[in-house]
Amino acid sequence: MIDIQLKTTSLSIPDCEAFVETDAAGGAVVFIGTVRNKTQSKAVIRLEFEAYAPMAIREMRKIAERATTEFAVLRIAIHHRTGVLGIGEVPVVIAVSAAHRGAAFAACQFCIDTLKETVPIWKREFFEDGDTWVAAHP
Amino acid sequence: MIDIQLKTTSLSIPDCEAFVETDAAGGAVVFIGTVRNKTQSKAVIRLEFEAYAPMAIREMRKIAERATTEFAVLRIAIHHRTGVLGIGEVPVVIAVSAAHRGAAFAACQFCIDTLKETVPIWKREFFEDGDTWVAAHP
Amino acid sequence: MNLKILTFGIARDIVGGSTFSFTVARGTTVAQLKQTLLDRYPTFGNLSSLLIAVNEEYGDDDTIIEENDDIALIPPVSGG
Amino acid sequence: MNLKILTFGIARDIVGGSTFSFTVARGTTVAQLKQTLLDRYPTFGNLSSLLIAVNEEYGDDDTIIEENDDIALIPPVSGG
Repeated sequence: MIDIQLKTTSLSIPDCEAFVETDAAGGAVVFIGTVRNKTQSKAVIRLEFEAYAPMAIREMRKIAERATTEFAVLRIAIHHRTGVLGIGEVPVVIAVSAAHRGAAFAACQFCIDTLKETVPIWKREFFEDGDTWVAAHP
Repeated sequence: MIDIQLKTTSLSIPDCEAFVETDAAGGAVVFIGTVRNKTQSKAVIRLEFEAYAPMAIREMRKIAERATTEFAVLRIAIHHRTGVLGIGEVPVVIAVSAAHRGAAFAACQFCIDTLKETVPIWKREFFEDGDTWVAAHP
Repeated sequence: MNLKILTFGIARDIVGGSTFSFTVARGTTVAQLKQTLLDRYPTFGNLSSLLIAVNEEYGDDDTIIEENDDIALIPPVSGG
Repeated sequence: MNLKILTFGIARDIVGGSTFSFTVARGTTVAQLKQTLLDRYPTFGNLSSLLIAVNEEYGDDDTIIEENDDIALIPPVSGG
């Protein structure tokens, strides 16, 4: 079972955890992304995330489906947020349950690694003296 | 910063997540152990955990300290519960925050793997027709 | 044929709008569209990558673009 | 000297109590204590492992046990 959400409001970590709960699970692994206060030692004030929403949802679903095929997992929730986020706020939550913890760790890491590579979402970092689209340039 | 708790009452996943929150973190990885409804295809009714409490706390702290030394992590919370737990209940929560997610994943997995090897806590599984101390015999 | 192209992130800044119209010959492939865009907006050449989405899927170089396809410019993604 | 030994899990079931008294010679090491316990309770030999904790730390085989040390029998652990 897969739950994909792209939201403009705060993500609920407990909702993701509740979705992956099942009696067959021996455990769940949850990744909680948070906005860090600096990038390469430069102070960050806030971030802005934008998404190509329909495609972002499709790509997140593909990742969860691939993780379900490749790892022995039970349920996966991937929630991503867009809009302006301050330091400490949560742009992404990924929860994965499995009968055995090794699969849950591997699948959760696969999901976040792949999300960062393929999902059409863009992050703009704002500093005291300007802003930049993350990863845009070599 | 390290938070170790051995409790006889329900664990709070949000408490563990809140403990590891810090502005320097780019993310947190949380492992939530849950009581599975079966073991090697045999239906489990409930589990009972007991601990050599003072030593269990020392050993959990050692694991967290070693993880802090070996991985670039910021904060670690390890909470373990004892007593009777039903299916779906949570015997253990481990939360780890880090500037970079790879370290958080590696450290969280290290903590749960090592906890299962070294911390003096014992799990008794109850079935319809009897019970067994997990891992006691080869 | 006339395409209406969506832009995101730095691609929107380069083009100067979240959508723009672009005329290409029938039978144009994704690779040809990308080259035409690079000729028109040389700044795209400075990006780490530029992909073209066709109907909400990443297009292959030889994907042929049809009229009314949903086309979007995908500069390097940075979600998570 | 007389030791008061804590037991847990299956070790408690084998000994039949959560503590028991056990008399050993002064200078007894962890390895010697373990052997003496195996002689007295042969069922310990069926376990995957049996470790001895001395003052809330795992004792090495050659750790010498002192009077008043906190001694505990640690059968295979299964937390988490």
